[in-house]
Amino acid sequence: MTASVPSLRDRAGTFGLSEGEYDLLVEGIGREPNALEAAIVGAMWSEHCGYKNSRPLFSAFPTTGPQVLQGPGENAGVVDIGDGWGVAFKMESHNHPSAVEPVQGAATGVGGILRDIFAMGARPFAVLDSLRFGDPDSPRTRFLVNGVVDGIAHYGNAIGVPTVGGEVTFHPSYQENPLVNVMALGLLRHEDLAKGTMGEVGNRIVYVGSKTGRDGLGGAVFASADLSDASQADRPAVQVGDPFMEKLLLEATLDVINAGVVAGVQDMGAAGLVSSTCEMAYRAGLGITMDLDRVPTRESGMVPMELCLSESQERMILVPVPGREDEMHALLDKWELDVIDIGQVEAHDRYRLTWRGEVVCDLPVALLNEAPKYTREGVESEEIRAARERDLSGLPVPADLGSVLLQLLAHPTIASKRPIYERFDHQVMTNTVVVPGAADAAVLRVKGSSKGVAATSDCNPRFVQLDPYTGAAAAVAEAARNLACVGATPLAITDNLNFGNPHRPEVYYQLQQAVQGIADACRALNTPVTGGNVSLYNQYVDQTTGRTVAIHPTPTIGMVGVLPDVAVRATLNLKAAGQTLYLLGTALAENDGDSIGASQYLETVHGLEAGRVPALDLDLEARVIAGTLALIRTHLTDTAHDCAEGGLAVALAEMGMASGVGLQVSLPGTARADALLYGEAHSRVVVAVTDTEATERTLTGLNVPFVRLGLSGGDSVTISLPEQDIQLSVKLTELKAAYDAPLREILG
Amino acid sequence: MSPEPTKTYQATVFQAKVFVTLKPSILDPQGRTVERALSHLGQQASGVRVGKLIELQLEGERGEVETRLQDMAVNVLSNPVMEDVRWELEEAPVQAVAGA
Amino acid sequence: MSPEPTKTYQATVFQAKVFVTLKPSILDPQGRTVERALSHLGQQASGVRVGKLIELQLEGERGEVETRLQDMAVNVLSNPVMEDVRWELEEAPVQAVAGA
Amino acid sequence: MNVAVIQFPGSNCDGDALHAARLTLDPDAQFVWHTDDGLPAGTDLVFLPGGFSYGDHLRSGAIAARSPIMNAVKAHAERGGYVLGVCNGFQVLTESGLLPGALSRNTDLHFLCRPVHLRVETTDTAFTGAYTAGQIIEIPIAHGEGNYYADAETVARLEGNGQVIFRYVDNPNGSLNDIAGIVSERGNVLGMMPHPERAVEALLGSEDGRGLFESLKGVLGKGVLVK
Ligand SMILES: Nc1ncnc2c1ncn2[C@@H]1O[C@H](COP(=O)(O)OP(=O)(O)O)[C@@H](O)[C@H]1O
Ligand SMILES: [Mg+2]
Repeated sequence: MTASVPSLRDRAGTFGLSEGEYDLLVEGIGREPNALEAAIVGAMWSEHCGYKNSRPLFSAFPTTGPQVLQGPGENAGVVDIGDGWGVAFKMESHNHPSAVEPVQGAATGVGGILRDIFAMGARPFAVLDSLRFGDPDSPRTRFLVNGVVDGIAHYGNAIGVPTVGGEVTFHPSYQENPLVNVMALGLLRHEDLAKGTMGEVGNRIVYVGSKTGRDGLGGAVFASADLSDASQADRPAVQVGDPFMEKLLLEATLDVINAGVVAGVQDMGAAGLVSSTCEMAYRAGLGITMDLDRVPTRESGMVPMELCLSESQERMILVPVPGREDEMHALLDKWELDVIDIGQVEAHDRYRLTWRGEVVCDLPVALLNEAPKYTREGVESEEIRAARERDLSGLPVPADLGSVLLQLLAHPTIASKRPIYERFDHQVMTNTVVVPGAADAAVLRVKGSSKGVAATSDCNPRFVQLDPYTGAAAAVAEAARNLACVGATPLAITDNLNFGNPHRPEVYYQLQQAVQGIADACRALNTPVTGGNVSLYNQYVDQTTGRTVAIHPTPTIGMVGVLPDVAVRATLNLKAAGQTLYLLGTALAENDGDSIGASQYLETVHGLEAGRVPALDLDLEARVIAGTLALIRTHLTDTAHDCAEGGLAVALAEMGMASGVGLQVSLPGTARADALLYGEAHSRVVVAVTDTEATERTLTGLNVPFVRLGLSGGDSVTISLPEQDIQLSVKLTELKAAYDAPLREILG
Repeated sequence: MSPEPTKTYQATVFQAKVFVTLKPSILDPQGRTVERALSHLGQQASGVRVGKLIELQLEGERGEVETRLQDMAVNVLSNPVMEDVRWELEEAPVQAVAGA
Repeated sequence: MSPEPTKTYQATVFQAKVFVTLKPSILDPQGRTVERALSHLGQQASGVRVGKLIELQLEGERGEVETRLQDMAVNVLSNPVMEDVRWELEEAPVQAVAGA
Repeated sequence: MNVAVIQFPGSNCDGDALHAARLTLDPDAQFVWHTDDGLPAGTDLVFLPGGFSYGDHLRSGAIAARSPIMNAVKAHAERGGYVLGVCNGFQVLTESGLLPGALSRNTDLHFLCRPVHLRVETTDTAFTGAYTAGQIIEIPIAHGEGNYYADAETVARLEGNGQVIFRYVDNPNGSLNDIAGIVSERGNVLGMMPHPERAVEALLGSEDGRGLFESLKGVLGKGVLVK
């Protein structure tokens, strides 16, 4: 071991460690670390691997339930859907890489999350993508949107996993810092559930997949002395994904898991070789020794720091069942992958690495995996509080409410996402029963079973910005409601917490509140948290003002549900004329002002991001979900759609446009017309039914409030407010023209 | 039009070639796959890298065309985050213009 | 190994470049898109065509390497239905071999 | 009917092809790995599935077309055996010379996944007997390189021989003459970009692809329809 440079502590920051953390490390190992060790600890204690700012908050999450086969802590969570089947699912962000190089950033985001899924022994069978961009008219946004969409298509289409859903929103806070969150689902038989463990003493540690290059290196800014002679310019700023290699890795990994010849599996993700092997050792409660000389390299002259922390894609660690190493190798041979034995599991508790015959790292496994935890002081931003409490009652109601409808449909956040999802193969694997655009959630069948799996991802960042607790809870509620709208029972969530810099009290406040909101909603809706991902420091410096701009806090919720019979489901398009439309849930707007709070309407039409987020009643939400499911499962309806951005009027317009069947409804009440039409109260679902009597009986029995709205039919959307002598009527063709254009234009 | 301007016009059409290659440190999945495939076909090659060759025609005075070509090659035709770029310029035969 | 074979080894590594272009009669949507993008950026170019540049290293005696290269270029690296192909071969600097 | 579904590294509709074949034609349909040098004895139909064989690197289908199993597939086709290439399978067929022409990038350069309408141009083939001539069917496409090209002479020959059996009603990719699927001169090899195997179950939105498989079922016993 080389003697440590005297200034190692001074440059602890370059390894991602504070001076305090450096001291903690010295205390923990009873000596000065060398630079490699400091870097390894820095990587393991980073937010991405160690969750040092977020983990303390997570104790609020409910994580158990009869449906949970695997909770947080493994590569992905797993829920039971019955008949011996489980669904592994997880969401992960690739925000920063996508800002630098959108195609490869997004592509490798897909690759990374898929590896998490098949590392569990599950065959990936669906991808959803939750995307946030800045000003839709700016060239930079167009560059990013096109690149990200191409990247997801490039990877997902090629590997052959359908991209079945997602969301895309546009808001200036994401201008320089887009969000690319990708969720993947995989299907497994219970008995094939794999773990990221090293197993027992004596087990071999086997590296499979691509060779290691100088990619990524944890994104940390290392002093050049710590790296090889390769100049900064030679170090790739971008990791390139290879879906073909990943496809081989996927098949190979599933082959060895299904054959029962591996005791542990883990993908190499953030902080590469180190974090994967370190976590596997920790889960086994054992130590390991690995020989870095055996790591296959893409370039010559690579040094331990690079070998350890490279984030080259498409690599896995496999631990064969003792005695079955040859069988494992034979199975892997078919896929022509690099397969190299790089070390073994030891009885000691050390993370020990050798290189050129010397021990270059010798650290306790536990220390690496037990990052310090920080609980900070959160304080709400004054500015945001003031915006929330702004009195909106004086705002004028626009005279032409019909053109407001067109304006909202043409907002890229609401507009049709067809130009995006048509670039994704959403049908490969022949399981996609409900395709993108057809309903509030995607539905996949499970071959050889009557069951269906539904999935959705949701978050309304404007809500979270103005009220992080309610906004985050509302994201969970919306996800559950979306699943109910296709006929699926919500089972569990994965979350992706995208926030700014947690050292800023106002950001920490948002994080704290959002986590609590998610936890409470998950408890109320019986959807435990099975995993998640944290992406902090999403911020940039505005060139003109010099101010640091944090993104809108965006806790994306990915939720999975089950349909007991996939044939019994609903979609959002009106199926026939003459059906009766009902609104389930929150009554139409009551109190002025507040009922347009935090809405897309307020932002688009009045240029205001203000007001109170509508109150969320989780008990009501649960009843609306139960009511919607009851109507679908008793065949009273096969048409359901929830109300989200743009409120009731936009939801109705979407139901009409999807089928070419129009509707005429009337909204009782004397509340502001814009609130009745475009307010964004939660817990609302529109259904179309034939048997009104049975419908009303069912809803009453379940204590679900409802309003009879009107009838389907005609070729326009006609909404009247009889008590206010207001009527708007717009032809479906005109609505569709407004709705279809914006993304087509952005995507060139 | 008089014959002189026509002549000038012909003299100032250039055929440019832009070669875009991945930076050496960047993984080239395509090259890797092609290399493997060649070896399965019994044809040994190593260090296979797949890049782009962009051909285009530019019109103007040589110095100015060179500046424009450099600008295009660096800022549009290649992605400096991942790629290296070089270019060549030569006067194009007249008929090439018509083919444009 | 003895020094002689090593020397021979070094002398017979060739760097090949294969240029694959679409036949002139074939429409090149990619070229057209690049052309349009350039023109949006105020940069005029015409006749833009996008082809491939495949770089590889081959080892052996020149005549034999040339034959192999031609075979690869014509039979694998290009598709005669749509593409034209040309190639260049030059002795590679020794260090290039290691980087492969 | 005995069906063999060829798997290349990077095939990703192989499972879909097998599933559809088992559902419609042969409950015992089998996978065959690309390095095998022979087909299972008694193979009637070789199904080259969609996907991204070898990552679509170099050219789509190019590397797969040169893999060992393709010699056996060629021999099978020469004997008059049936071959169905869908999407990447079609690309493999053109790259291997079993069908003329080539598939280049969609004119808008983007991958496109959507249901399209096809016109069945002739029912006089082993693959279309169960349809009616001129019938419009809905089958999904999912490709980025489905733009059919061949020189004018070849296209004229294809048209003259009635080898164009599926044509797009609304051309999504720039294919010459709206060509969506062609058969070999003898009629026993079909290449098509749309995915009939994705349209054999009502649950997934369309059953219009069933006709193709049912046609094959019909011809087999008769041992005809290879010209
Ligand atoms: N990035 C995307 N990728 C794939 N599908 C998407 C994407 N964005 C939206 N979609 C799909 O488009 C449809 C409409 O999306 P959205 O407007 O967000 O609906 P909602 O507000 O009802 O959730 C949904 O089916 C959704 O899954
Ligand atoms: Mg939405």
